[in-house]
Amino acid sequence: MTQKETITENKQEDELRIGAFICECGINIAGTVDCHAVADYISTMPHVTTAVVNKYTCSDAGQAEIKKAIKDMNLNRVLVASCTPKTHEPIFRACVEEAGLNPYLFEFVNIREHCSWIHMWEKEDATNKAKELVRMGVARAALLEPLESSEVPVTDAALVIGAGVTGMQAAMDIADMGHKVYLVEQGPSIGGKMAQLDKTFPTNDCSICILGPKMVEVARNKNIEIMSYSEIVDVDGYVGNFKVNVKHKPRYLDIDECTGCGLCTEKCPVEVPYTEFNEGIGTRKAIYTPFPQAVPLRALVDKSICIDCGACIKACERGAIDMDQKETFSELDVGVIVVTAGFDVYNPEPNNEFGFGLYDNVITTMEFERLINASGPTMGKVVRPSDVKPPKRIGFVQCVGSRDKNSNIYCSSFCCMASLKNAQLLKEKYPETEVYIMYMDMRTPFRMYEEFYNRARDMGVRFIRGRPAEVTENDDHNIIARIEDTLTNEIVNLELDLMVLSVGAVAPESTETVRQILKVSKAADGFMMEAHPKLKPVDTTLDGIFIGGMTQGPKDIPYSISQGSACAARATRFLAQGKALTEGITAKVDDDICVGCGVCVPMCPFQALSVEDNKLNIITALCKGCGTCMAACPTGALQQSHFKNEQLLAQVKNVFAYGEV
Amino acid sequence: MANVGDMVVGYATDENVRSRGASGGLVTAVLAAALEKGLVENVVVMKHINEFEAVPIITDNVEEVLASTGSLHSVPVNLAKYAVGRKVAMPAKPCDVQAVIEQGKREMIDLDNTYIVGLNCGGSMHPITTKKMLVEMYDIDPEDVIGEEIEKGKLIFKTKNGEEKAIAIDELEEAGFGRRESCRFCTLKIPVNADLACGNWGVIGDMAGNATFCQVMNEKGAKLLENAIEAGRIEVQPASDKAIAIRDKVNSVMEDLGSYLEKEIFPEIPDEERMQYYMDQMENCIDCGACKEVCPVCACGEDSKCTMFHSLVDNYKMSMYHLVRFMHLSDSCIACGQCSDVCPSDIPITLLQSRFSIPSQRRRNYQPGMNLDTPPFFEVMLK
Amino acid sequence: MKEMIYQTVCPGCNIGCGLYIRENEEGALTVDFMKSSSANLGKLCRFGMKLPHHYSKATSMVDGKEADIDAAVKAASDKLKGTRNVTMLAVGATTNEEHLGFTKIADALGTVVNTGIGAYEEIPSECHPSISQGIPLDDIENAGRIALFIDPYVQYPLLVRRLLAAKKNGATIVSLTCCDLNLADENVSINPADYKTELGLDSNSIIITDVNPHSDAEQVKNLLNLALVTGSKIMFMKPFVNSTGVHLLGKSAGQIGLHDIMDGINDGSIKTLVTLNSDLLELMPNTADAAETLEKLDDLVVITSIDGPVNEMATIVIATEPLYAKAGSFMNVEGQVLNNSGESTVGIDAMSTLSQNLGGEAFDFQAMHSKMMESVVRKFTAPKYSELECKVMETAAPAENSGNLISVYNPFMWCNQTDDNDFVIVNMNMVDKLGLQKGGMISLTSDAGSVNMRYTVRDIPDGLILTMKKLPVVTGNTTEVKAEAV
Amino acid sequence: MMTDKEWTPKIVAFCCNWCSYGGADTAGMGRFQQPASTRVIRVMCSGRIDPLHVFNAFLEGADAVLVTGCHIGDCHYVNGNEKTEVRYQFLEEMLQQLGLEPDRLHLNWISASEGERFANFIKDVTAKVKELGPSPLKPAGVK
Repeated sequence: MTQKETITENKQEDELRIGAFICECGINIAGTVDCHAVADYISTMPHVTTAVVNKYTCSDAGQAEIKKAIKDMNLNRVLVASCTPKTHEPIFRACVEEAGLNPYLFEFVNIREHCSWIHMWEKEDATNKAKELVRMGVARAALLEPLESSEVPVTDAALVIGAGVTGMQAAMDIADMGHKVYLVEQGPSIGGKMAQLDKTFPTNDCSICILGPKMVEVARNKNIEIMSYSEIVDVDGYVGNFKVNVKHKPRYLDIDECTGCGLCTEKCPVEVPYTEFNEGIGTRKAIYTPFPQAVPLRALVDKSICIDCGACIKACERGAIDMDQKETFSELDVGVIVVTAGFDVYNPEPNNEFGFGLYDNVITTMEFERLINASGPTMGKVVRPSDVKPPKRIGFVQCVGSRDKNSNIYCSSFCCMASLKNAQLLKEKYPETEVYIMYMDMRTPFRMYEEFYNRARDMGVRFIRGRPAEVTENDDHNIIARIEDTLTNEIVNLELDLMVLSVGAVAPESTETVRQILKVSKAADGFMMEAHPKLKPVDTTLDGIFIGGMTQGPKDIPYSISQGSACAARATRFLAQGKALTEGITAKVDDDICVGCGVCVPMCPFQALSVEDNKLNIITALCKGCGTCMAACPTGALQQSHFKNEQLLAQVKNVFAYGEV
Repeated sequence: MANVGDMVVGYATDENVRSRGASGGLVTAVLAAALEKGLVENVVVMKHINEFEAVPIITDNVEEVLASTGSLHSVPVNLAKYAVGRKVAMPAKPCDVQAVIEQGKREMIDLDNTYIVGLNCGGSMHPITTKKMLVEMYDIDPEDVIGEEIEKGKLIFKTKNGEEKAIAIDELEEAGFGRRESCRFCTLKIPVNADLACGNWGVIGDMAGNATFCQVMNEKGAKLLENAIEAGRIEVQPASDKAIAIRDKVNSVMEDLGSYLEKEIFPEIPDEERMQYYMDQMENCIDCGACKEVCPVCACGEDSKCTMFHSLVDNYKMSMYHLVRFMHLSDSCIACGQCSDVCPSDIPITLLQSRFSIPSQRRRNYQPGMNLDTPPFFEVMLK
Repeated sequence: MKEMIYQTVCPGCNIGCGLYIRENEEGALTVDFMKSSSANLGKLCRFGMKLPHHYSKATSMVDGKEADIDAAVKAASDKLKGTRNVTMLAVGATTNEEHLGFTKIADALGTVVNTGIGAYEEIPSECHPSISQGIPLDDIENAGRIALFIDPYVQYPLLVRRLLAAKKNGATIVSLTCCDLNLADENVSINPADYKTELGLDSNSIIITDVNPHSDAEQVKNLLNLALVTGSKIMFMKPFVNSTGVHLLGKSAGQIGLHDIMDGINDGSIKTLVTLNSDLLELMPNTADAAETLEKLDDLVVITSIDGPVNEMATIVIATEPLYAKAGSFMNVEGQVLNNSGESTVGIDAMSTLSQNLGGEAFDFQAMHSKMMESVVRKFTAPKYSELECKVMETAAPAENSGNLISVYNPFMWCNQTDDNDFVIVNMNMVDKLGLQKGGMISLTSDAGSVNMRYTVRDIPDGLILTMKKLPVVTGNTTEVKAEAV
Repeated sequence: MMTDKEWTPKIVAFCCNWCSYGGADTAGMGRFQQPASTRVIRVMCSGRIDPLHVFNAFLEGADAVLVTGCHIGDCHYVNGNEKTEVRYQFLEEMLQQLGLEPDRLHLNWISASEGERFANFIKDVTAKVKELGPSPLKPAGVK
């Protein structure tokens, strides 16, 4: 007869035994709340095995009492009513864990900050409230479930996207710590924007002279594999286990055979302005090496202009050229990803800001850098575009594309210093030149920067506080800038031979693709978003993905390099440990209830959810346990462990009772 | 060649289908052709049981499609749920289409592979109300009815002995009969959200009663129509400007009436009386769950948030189940009236739900079930 | 397999709600609405909506081992052949046709089919038709005054809308149930002796009550008398889908009720029991007691479509097709004959074989159906209230409520089907008195044992506890229990 | 028994772990005195707060319910609070249509440093709800 058994109430397989520890916190709590009354009240609740009052529950003695009670009374849930979980939850979780209890079977009730300290003059009310708070806690404790944080193995390799100075730094640091690095660069050479610059502030070192050796060092590092002229196509997976698909664009020559000797370039009959590196000043051939210090120093063919004459093929002694080369792909397995994808300079042309695009003698900082650069197209001779004559009056306009509601609201941070540097270089090279800087505010924080500013003043650079309201050109192609000097309230009509727009930084379209592939979030300014502006400046909300340098927002070289190193340090934590811990409090789905409607999927900011075959798939390693998806789930199949609906509703229900407490 | 935007008038080529089906049997023929030519694996049709009862069946049999019933105004079933998980072609009232699209948003129906032949709808009636109405208003034995039709605001019944009797719908509704409440305030009369929008509005001259007006709403519609023409199942000709104008006219009259009735059906309730109003309306709920089961836009299974946290043991002043449902459906309720139909306590759930969902939807300029571009929950994109 | 769609009737009570059962390719069942069904307009109650859970498929068994249906019929024939004193029970949970078939077996065994409602025995047979068949459901909506002796919300939920409609049409509803009813205009508690004077009933009134295997005959008589003296109409609801059919089809003479059957088994006068879709473990208030009693039988032959608990105790189980798939008809409380669209005759054919093996008639579905049409439909062509034909009866006072725990019978309870009814109902005074904790448990102890239950608070008379679920502490319609906080 | 004492409403406050719960802590550390009306329920992110929880709080007897989280832009889970805001709008519209007084439901962003703001918020709501009296949804007998 089975019938007889089934009618007797089924016994709970594991009887709940809750131990409640009420902390007096000296008089912090006990001065207001009658802790013994709370303990007495709560001991009448179902499943409460013991309810005791401690002077200081968090003290060694208090913790020892908890541990002893767990062992002696076989407690399987522990509740502490004391201060705030924000500071003390880790302590008590560790305490119960030491006594052999799963740390998630611990429940914390705040009767100090949330009770005794805020109802100091209403002792009766405070005591009643404390009773209720503990009652809510007991109800929740009864429904707690043990949880495990899980570990995932980490592939011992890193991917660094973008080989500018930040990416190079990150790659070298990771490599020097003994880990494999794939350094992927979309251009034909590593080096980034810094390779284009002439000198660097505030020391006026030659940019390529300090960068060049670093580039060679990167190339020589055995742990770094450079993938130049390559792009990220797809990234799948999660911390420790990313699968990356990299596209290698064809250079139309065998990179192992090419020596970068330049014979092919000499023979090539096609010549076009060199926009990629020289900002359109000077020319390059259809087959060319990016620049003399390029790493790798290899040629590449610009198929879009090549006329297939075959001159280069004949010229190449090593037979390296292969006009039928196709793009290839690599599949990389990496544990962490560092994104240092850089920036673009602001383009004032679409709106012809300050006459840019209308008048030849209005140029950008980047063009100026190439003009004044000794290895640039003019061999460092500053000439103006209209007549290739040396300009005698040069003006710099600050904040072009920065701090402007019509373009970008943010400050690009490096442009003040860049113009100061360029002004100084002019004054050094051509002391007779009149140099003006037209500005809103000069921003010169950090070591030696303000001094650098003062030096420029001392050298005779003239500062006008104001930006041109109107820019015109006269018959000599001189630029007439009409400015109100807001310090003197005078309207000045400044005649310049050359005007340099100090353009700011913007997030480039090419990094937007990378951002979307990685699903890193974007800040309002268009740059990639860090996990926390102060505490996690190079982390992203996605575990195992880090951002550094200009990718995260405008900054100068020292700051960028620091971030490169910071990324390396943050990323290497995972590589060095060989494992990543995932959050214990995560989303769980009940497959029997889930219908696969997909409403939750777009809720997750961490891309942890997807629907496959009408069922929800959760990548636990990506889940941060915020719980937003559960609130959206119409079926209730999705639950957040440790904050399950039942657990939260148990608290809600126990706010209320029949009769007084 | 059929193109998106085409408006044609057509009928089935098969004599039998033409005479059996309503308005020239075009819809039946299009569905049959879709099945025949392998455009779909199954067709959802209403299997005729009697004048007041038909049951939705899913069939791969062309004969069954051809034998299916035409439009029955007194069989108010929503077909969306029957299309879940299958590749079907189906006839659909505007609210059927809305529900199908809402199910599509919830990944329950693969809309790329579901072909929807929309039917104009001026409203439907509850079969039992209709029977009662026949006895009380028409003096006709329900058993004698062999057909019905709505024309020029009148509801016409045909009997076995060839008689016809017409009464104005206004008059019927005044007497408490006529269309279901949710149909009265509905303003989606032409299924512009379907692949094809078919109906007899705009069929004029000697074609009247023997052909169907059909508008191609999208590529799938074009495919459906073309397929039926190629299969030799239908013949079509372009609709005349006059026909198009008449169709628009009928539609706008119906829409206006719906908007007018909405004001009548939803009188303002003062703030301080509303809570009591809702409590009174829901106090007879017996927790059967039929309103959820029948709901054509709800994609949940038997266990869902509305049921899991609702318990008979609670003695709440309002039902947790209904509150969660009101909330969950406030973006997606299409006011099809199914829940009111099946409520064993005659709670006008559709009306209650609409008091929440209509303002919410209007405020966001959103109508559920119109296209896939708008999300299932406002939660995500409609910010 | 293609999806099958069956037009059928809900087995939850004798309102006879029409519905569709859809059986998909994998055999999973869903309920669909049949809006043209006049008894319910396609609407269903909680039980109706949960029918897929109710339809568990039975397996034929012989002596505890699985067998095919032919073997089971053969075994049953062997067991029953020549056996004297066979008692047969069919409460009305299957079709008219199967019931008639079962009656043929009874004929062959020289006995009658008991329908289990003991109250019938004590009431003059001329009253039986009026107890069996109620009034047309539409008529409820036009009554002037309605006296309710049942809780429609819990017991017969599809009456709720009828009562609400009546109210809308101006009726006054008086509830004499133990729970305050939302829809009642008056919730009263009146001594049966004062019904006549206090209730204000007349010929435009309807008394709605129910009769079931546990009903107190005196109360039935009282209410019949009340109807007779006031001219009010009376409607007896019943818990089984074909209660009306079996009472109109069967012979009332010589019938005994469920309790008599159990007594008979206990005192050894009944040794062999044959049941048709009637599970005594589910039907009796205390399952454990019932099981103990049934153990005493020599032979228990169960013919059923449901995989009920009694099947495990049976000597032989003859498993028939599920109710919705059967060819056959039912008669609902208003006397409407409702047909299944199913065409299966497995059950009838099995019974025919059994009857034949026992020396009785062979028959087929068509024969039984025609017989049903002749004997029933001819008399009751359309639902119509038949006036009471009996005289006012002598009555004793109905048995006093002997206990404080009251079972509110409902479809889930009759089928012992799980529902969200795992709690008892008390009032606020009891909560205060016992010091019950919100969300906590109440402990109930009777002679039959002890149980801890969740509870909810409603407006009910002081001291009472209601249960809508079968509890192991229950011994009858009411049980004296000791209640305490846990 | 507190029969002759002034009635104090019961308010259920859902607080996110990172900001508003911290705000409540800070209120305590600053000893910003408040009426003993509020019971805080901690969730990791305001995005976890389901309308279901709010309904349940009202049906159980809450005189007011507070939904609180980090300021927009400060969410520790990128944008959980933005989703809270959208859900809240629906919830607010619904409860208003239901006839519940608007003062019984509040959404507020409170950072972990805004202790005084938290305390003032509790004071304000408590005062408003005191004027309204017990919630019409409060079940009989519930304290």
